[in-house]
Amino acid sequence: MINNLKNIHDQLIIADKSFSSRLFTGTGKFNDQQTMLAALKASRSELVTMALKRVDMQNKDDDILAPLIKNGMNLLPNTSGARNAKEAIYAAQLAREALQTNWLKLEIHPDPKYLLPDPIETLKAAEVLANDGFVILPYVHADPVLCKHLESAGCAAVMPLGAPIGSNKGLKTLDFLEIIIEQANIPVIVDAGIGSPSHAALAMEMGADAVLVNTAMAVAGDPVAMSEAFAKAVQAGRQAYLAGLAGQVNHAVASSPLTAFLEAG
Amino acid sequence: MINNLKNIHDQLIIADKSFSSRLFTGTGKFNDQQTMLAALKASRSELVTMALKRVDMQNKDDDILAPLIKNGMNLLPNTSGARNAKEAIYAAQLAREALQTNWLKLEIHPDPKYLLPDPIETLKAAEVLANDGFVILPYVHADPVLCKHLESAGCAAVMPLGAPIGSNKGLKTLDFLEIIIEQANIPVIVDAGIGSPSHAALAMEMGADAVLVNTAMAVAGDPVAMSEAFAKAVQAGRQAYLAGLAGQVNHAVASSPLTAFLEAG
Amino acid sequence: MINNLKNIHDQLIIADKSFSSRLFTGTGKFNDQQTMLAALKASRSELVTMALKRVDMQNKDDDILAPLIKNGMNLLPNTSGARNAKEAIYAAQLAREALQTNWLKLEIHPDPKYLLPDPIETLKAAEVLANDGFVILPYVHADPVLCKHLESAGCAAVMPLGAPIGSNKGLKTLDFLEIIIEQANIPVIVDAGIGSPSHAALAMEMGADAVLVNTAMAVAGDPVAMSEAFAKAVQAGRQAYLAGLAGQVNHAVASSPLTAFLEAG
Amino acid sequence: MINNLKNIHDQLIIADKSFSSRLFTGTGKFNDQQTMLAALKASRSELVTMALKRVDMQNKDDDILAPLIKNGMNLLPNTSGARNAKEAIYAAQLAREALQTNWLKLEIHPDPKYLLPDPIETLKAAEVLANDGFVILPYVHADPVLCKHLESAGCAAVMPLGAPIGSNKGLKTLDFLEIIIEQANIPVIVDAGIGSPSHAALAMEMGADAVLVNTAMAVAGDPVAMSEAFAKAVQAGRQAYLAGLAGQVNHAVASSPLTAFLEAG
Amino acid sequence: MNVFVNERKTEIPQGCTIEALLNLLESPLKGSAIAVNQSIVSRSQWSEYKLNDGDQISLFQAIAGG
Amino acid sequence: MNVFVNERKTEIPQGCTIEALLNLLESPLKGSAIAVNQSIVSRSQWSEYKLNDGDQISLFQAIAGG
Amino acid sequence: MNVFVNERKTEIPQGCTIEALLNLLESPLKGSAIAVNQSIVSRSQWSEYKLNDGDQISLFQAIAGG
Amino acid sequence: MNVFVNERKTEIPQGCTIEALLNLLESPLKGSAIAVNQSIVSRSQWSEYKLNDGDQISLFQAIAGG
Repeated sequence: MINNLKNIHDQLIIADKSFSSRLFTGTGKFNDQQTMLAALKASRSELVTMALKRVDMQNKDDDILAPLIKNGMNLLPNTSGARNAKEAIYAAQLAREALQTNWLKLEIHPDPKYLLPDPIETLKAAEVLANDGFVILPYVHADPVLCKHLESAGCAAVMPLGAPIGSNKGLKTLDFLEIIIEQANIPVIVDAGIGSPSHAALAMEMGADAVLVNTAMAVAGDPVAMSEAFAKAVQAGRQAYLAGLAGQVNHAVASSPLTAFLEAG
Repeated sequence: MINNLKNIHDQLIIADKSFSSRLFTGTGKFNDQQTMLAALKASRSELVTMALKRVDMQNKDDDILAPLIKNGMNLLPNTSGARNAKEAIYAAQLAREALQTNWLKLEIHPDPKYLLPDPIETLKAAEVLANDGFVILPYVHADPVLCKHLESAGCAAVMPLGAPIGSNKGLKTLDFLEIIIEQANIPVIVDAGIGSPSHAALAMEMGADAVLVNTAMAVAGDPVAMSEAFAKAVQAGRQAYLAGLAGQVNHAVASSPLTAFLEAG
Repeated sequence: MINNLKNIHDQLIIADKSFSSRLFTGTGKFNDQQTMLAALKASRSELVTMALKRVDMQNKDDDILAPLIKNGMNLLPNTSGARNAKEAIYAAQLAREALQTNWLKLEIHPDPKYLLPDPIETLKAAEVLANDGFVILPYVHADPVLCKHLESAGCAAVMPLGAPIGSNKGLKTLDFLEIIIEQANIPVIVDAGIGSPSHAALAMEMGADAVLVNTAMAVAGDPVAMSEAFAKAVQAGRQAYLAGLAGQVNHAVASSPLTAFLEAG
Repeated sequence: MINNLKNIHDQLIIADKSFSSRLFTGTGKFNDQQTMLAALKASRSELVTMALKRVDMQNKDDDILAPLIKNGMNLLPNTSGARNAKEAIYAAQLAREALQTNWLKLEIHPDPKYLLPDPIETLKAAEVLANDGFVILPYVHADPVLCKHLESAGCAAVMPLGAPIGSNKGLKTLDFLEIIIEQANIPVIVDAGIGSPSHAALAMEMGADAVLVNTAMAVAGDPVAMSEAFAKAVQAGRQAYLAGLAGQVNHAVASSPLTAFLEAG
Repeated sequence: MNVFVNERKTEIPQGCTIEALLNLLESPLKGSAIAVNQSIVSRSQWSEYKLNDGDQISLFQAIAGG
Repeated sequence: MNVFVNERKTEIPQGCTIEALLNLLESPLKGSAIAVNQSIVSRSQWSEYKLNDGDQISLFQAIAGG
Repeated sequence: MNVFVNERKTEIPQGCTIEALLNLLESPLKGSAIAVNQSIVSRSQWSEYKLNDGDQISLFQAIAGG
Repeated sequence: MNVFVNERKTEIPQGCTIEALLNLLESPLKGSAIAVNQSIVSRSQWSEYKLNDGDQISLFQAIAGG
């Protein structure tokens, strides 16, 4: 009972928005737009990130916004492709114009091989954009001290990585995510590296406020079913966190009483 | 579509029974019977294990069977407490009489500290009990060769451990569970050590046919909510397995196109 | 001082033999015999395992024994290739005749893909061979209960695996090796899976009495240097075990006093 | 042969200094100065870090420098206690005066609980101090992008952490240390978290140029023996790296030929 | 006459059956198993099986346990 | 007169506004952003903002991306 | 007369011993083991043990192997 | 006259140099660093640098620390 009530009201609040689903998603790498939409619907996600690109006048991409908005999803434009603060700020302003939202996934990765975020440029951009009224969710390395700086800079949440984007390696930064979660006064959203529902569940069990998953859904054999699976796993992990997990012990603890049978005979 | 159809028919068959839920549970360690029943209901489990004990004539335990049967759960008596084949066989025969079922969770653990199963005595007992018409689910170490022996002996499934009973340590035997799953021609049920929904999801993602969870539910802060969480996690893991997980890669793979903004300006 | 004294006398005793080196080796997979000999010398190993084979009358293998014996190494014939107790016993008796030693690495692996040991057949063979006067070192899965059975059967030591032979995966069975080491009254030699000196050091730090390494030396870019490296790592791990490692803590512990400088100014 | 030659010349060069030993150490946490000196000697370390403190006029600490210098160790003053760039710069200048060396272990950790380094303030201080002629070895989180910034700022090496200082947890940042090592053009010294010789060996096997160990030596049961053990492990790991480790495989690879005995009979 | 139920001396009437004993003990039949002098007596025989003086009766019951 | 839309020479009528240009290009207004000679022009000004000969126009659009 | 050494037909003189056979085959005694018709013949008997026509001889030798 | 060494009032003779002060305090020169009123005074100047009444002197020393 109590628990069900608890879950009914277990909303995630970021800035001015409230979310029932703690699974955030992306629009990248799907084979086609129809699959993408079906998968995002199946995920029940309420926040979806997308990129911005100069239009290629020869062959234009089809419009992805309309259907997303129609499905009541909130848009989270990102600055992917930006290699420094200056580019990211420019991208952010364009994104705000294009999508008419001040929400922003701030990502700055100078290195094309591992796409790891730049702590220095990210903080620099965050400080500028926060003053410019953006709701900033920065994608960062799992660096607890950096996360506190970003919190002070006025970010609405932090998005530390579990492993390099698209690697599906899971929570390689677990020991540091725990510290970030312990210290943060803003929501912590684990982003990048989550390759399977069990990874997502683990992040939620640790007390993460949400996870962002894209690649693992998009490249699955059946993206729609996989997105459903992620939705369930995120709920499971969150519910387990709220229900209070027991710790690990180093010896065995019988779950059956040990009764000797022959003597008993 | 296909996937939904697939899931509709995704029944687990063991011997003569068919299961919609791949989460098996136990009755141990709950604070009280009411909590136990509420939790088992929440878990949607269809197979529940219990022990057998000599009745203490002074103070008798209350009857747990009636409510379980009333809830349509199948009973899986276990031989916990048996320290060798002889004791296990005796316990099995008593259990069959008491519960009027030939299903049996065969467990033989001579060592009271870690409660690890005895491969020699377990196989010996399995051979005898199989000839005596039992449907045997043996609890064993994650030993692929032993599992093949038990399969040949006529066991209906194998229940390799993830970690010592009640340790909540998760899938410490992962590398060997993978081999067991690859080689088995009977269902593989991961038992013991599963301490959180993410552990259960991982086992299912690997292709386990089911998991058995007891301690982690019973000792949770809120056992009912935790059981629900496990139910969702097992579904998530199974669905992910069927949907086809992508592998891990060692570099990053962009989920957004990388477009340089300033040049773009 | 004390420590140096301790190390001087830190001999490993198995049956009638005493070893200064806790690194056991094998003769397999080297490119040529000269490299093998140089590597084994560099390893300072005092116990070397080898196989037995029917002679191919067309093209005979060159004699590997003479040089090993010349280098004062003790021979540990193994029963590799045996798929059950009967074959292993036959192989053991042939080996005793061929190498004139009653020492034996008992290995029985029916499965050619993972070469995992058979617990049932291994115990059966051990019981027979112990009565026949063999000094038995059985290669087994990291199964603590099985190891106790083998101890009772009269084995001189147990050789639990870290990971499948030749996989170089390290101590995947760590949690169970710890239990085996805690419970054993005979030496515990970690065999199979040790792929790098750090793996060997870890096994020794845990309290293993010795390790057996072959593949990682034989297939290294420079087998001689690699064997030297393993020798150092085994010494390092053993010395650390004797010197008493401190445990892990979950927070940081300053190794410098924290003095605030500006106030200090 | 080649290998021995290789090792003879395997010197680590940082700025103007060349090191035969790749084990750097610290002076903290030892029970007494005599033990510290004996341990540092046993470690064969050639670079030792120490802190700076305002003198307490009531009870002064004894002079630790003289004996270190007498033992021909190079001094690496650190800025521990500094919580921002300004404090660190001040501490660095004092250290240079006090120890008459421009070498500096730059560490800035605002958070007293986990002592994790501050990426922003560390880079800021590094830029200033590099222009002031310091040879800077910054202690940083295992953040590959930050390490490249520090390299560009003129640091002589980078010292990414394996785990929080004094936690003895080992290489929790392994996946990112690999990237740092792959991308760095300056030496990479793994610092903090190394709790046992096997951890140190692993770091060296991965291609780290050196490791810094303090706590694990100082708090060991026998610090002198433990320091010796670390020295051997670092050599082992380095030698293994140079000798070329083989990769991991997922199946077993027989190290003995598989010959069937009975047919053979 | 007397029998011993899980080591406890219990007086029962002559010709008492197992079923009668269980009723006497107010013990549920469901979920119970019985061994008399070490050997298990199948439920189907409980109504006929007559106990003898001095019989060692073991009474087992299903209980909570993982 | 001519402007350059993402480097591509495009002929437009005198006094053409950004909004007019987008219609000309059959480009959706929704999800688009415009910069003229590097500086972003807010959507609210598109209907008035008149383009000049030789203007460098950057046209951006939202696309799929994680 | 003929014997079979590891399946290979080999002509040997009457009354040939195992030791003589090994010399004949230029096979080292050290590191070798012999079974005649499945049963192992201990090294100590090699000098006396006379082979019979048609004997199946298995010759084993130590080889490299982990 | 009086100066303050790490907050502690200390009487010193007129025209006392840093070097003299350290001798006075029986403090080793090696491994020490000095700041007078926040600014660091390099070792080379210690023998000339004359202290003034009321100077705030900070004396630092190398100590054990990882």
